[in-house]
Amino acid sequence: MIDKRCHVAEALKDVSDGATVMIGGFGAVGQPDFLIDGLVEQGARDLVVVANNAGWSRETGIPRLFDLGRVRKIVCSFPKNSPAFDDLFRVGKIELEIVPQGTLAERIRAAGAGVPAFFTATGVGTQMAAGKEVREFGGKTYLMEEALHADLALVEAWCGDRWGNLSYRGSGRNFNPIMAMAARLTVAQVHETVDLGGIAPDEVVTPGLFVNHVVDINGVARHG
Amino acid sequence: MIDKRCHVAEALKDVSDGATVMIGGFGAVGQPDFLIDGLVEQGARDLVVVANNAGWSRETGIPRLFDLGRVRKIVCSFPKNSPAFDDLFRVGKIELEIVPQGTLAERIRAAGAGVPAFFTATGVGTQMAAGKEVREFGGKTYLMEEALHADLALVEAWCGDRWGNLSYRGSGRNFNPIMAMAARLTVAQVHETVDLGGIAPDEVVTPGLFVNHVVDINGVARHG
Amino acid sequence: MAEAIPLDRAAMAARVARDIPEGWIVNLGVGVPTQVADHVPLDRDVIFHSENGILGMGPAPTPEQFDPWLVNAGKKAVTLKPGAALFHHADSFAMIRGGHIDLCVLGAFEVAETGDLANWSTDSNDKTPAVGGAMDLAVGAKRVWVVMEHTTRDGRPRLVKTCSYPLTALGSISRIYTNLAVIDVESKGFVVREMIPGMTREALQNRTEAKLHLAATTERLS
Amino acid sequence: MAEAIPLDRAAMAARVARDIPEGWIVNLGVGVPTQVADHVPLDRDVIFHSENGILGMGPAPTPEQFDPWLVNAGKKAVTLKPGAALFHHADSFAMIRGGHIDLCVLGAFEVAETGDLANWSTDSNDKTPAVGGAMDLAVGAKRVWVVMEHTTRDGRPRLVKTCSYPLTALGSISRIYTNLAVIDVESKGFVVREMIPGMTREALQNRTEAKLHLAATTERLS
Repeated sequence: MIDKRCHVAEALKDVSDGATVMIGGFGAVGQPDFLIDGLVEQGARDLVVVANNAGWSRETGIPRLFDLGRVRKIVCSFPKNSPAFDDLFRVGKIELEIVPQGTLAERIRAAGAGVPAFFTATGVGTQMAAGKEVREFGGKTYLMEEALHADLALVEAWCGDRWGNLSYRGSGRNFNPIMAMAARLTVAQVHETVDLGGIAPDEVVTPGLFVNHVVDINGVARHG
Repeated sequence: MIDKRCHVAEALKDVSDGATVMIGGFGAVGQPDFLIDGLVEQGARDLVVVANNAGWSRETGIPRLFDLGRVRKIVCSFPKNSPAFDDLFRVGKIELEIVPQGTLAERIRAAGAGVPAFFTATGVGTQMAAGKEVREFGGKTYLMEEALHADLALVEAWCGDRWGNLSYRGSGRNFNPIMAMAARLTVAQVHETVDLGGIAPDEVVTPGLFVNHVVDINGVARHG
Repeated sequence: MAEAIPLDRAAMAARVARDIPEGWIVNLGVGVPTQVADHVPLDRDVIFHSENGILGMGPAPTPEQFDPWLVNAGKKAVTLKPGAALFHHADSFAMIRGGHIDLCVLGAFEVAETGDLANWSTDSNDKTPAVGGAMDLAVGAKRVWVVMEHTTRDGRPRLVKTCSYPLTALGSISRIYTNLAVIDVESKGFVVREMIPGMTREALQNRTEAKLHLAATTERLS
Repeated sequence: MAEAIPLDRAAMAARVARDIPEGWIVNLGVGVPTQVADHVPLDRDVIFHSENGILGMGPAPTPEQFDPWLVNAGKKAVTLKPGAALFHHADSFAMIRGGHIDLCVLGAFEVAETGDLANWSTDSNDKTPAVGGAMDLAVGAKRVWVVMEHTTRDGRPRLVKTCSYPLTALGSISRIYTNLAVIDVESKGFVVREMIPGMTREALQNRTEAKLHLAATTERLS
């Protein structure tokens, strides 16, 4: 029987130092803070974090990884409102790669979809074009952007089942479904575990083949 | 009040001769035959059809366009089991551009997503690579493929509302949601029209901004 | 003539809202642009897009409506209108980059007479650089309008010949709403459509670095 | 020794099914590959993908279960298992191209000892060319197996040095199941893992264009 439900420690046991870790969420919504706390426990260091924001509240989530000195670099579109990040960045203790939000999303999706590179008009004529191939299609100028892969994706969903199917709540999808596609190992935290079929076929947003482990943050003890 | 519901003749009145027309469906499922009949009535000629198959049953749909001599070219992954197409193709009366199914889907999605070109491993070392740019990423070889745009997309959905939101049934999504994104004018035939909110926000597959007109094939008279 | 009274932010947002017709899909940047939604009449069907995956966004929630799992691009709680749809970031930016958004309204530091936009970084070292979705919106939306103060706090013009701050996008702005005027960006440069009562062409030009052209008729901005 | 009896198609499909472990995501091509699903035990959790937008496909429907709006890639009616998911073609081929499918089983005209596959066109002019999803599946799945007759109807080998028909993909096939043998494609070429009872290496080589290598132990194929 396929059963992807497991405890957070089991889900994260093989994460290596130096891993590239995608972390879902936009603002405070859809952040897999339970899994990030698990990553703190697990102990991996020298991480490259890929996330839209550089964390939200200081006590948990990405800022906690920053404060513990676990992050070497962040790839990010909007690292504002994160004092933990600012503290490190101002003293040169963390590397920052700024990526326009849509380019970040498409680079992640491309990695999941087996597309190694694509062209976009975003960033043409700006600092973001530095070092990038520029090319015309139909008389308009575009930049070439490459796929962004990860070793690990930590995502937050609302419901999950033992095949790894996921559904989301509200604006909680954001980067989560595409990050789930782009990593070698995808771990999802869910608020509720349902039986197979509990998410209707039309309502599955992330099909289970993208997900390796499902961690129920309320009912971890439920499965056995 | 935004109200995209209309009669098929109104929806298609501006289609020009020579238009590129995307037509959804995979096998017999998700084919917008009612709209194709409308296009037959409308009279546009010299069309370029983009569709996965070259039609299914002869009496209706794409084969009817073939039999009436309306189609100059078809861009397609699998033009088998279509006697109407075969009859024209064998005597050189229709042009065929064969595209691998996944490349076809991604080229259509790229057009809708503002990506003018992307790289794929599909077709490397085959006839499909003829004339295409070949390039290595991470030691693996890829082809560059360009976005495939259309003047008109005819799609079939199950439910639609006045904003143009669509949901689908069974395997009826197939090419329909991505074609809806890729055309300058998108017309959807639906089996049922619902009030705004009748398709829950989590269950909208094609958000209304991709759709120009919604034609209810059962209850056309319902709106007014 | 009485002294010209600049519009306040609410009036600027209201002025932008007047130009948004029924049926448009609209994305509003953070700050004054977000306030534009409050000035679109309830009976005018305008559909608001938020880049974090919402189409059909409604106003801020009442306490009863509040859902912590539903925020806009500014991370503020919002509601959904009937007919709303939810989707992920790649689909959301496919809408933006693919030209499916009729209008984006952004704030700016500077706009050049060529339509170049600078709105993401002042390049000073004491701030964390952050671009968000501005570059994608600026190149992807069918039209991009800017709403901003006509000058900086210390009186430096924001409508310039060439942007001094790092660019967000080239030639993307077609209209600018300031607290003093409404200005179109055309091939010849800035064209003044409206000015606040009491403002003169000369006084406006004094607050503007690039040359201003007057439209055939310049309306009163209010 | 009794004359070697080739496997029939059901036996070939059953043999492939034995090698599919629990937990794999599997895409089956039309023809014999489709039959593989019928031979996977019901208590073995294998998840079938169909490129037209289904994950978790079940068997053909009973008359009561029949839904005309639910077909597989071969356009045949199917069912959904609990846990199934539906999606569109771009998402479906993202799964394929992105390496998320553990196994694809395809039919073939020819396989070369380098793993090259020819399965979409015999290049004769009396047939309409049609490629479908074969090229995407052949390059995208984590592993691609072929199930086919060992020779053509007129006895011509299908396991060749170099494909004579138009290629589907380069070097993509790792294992071949024929009616006579199971053969791995390794860096040295074809390696015979199993042969049907009564088949000899010499007789099999006579039906094969490229050189056959024997594995350390060659098992009996049944």
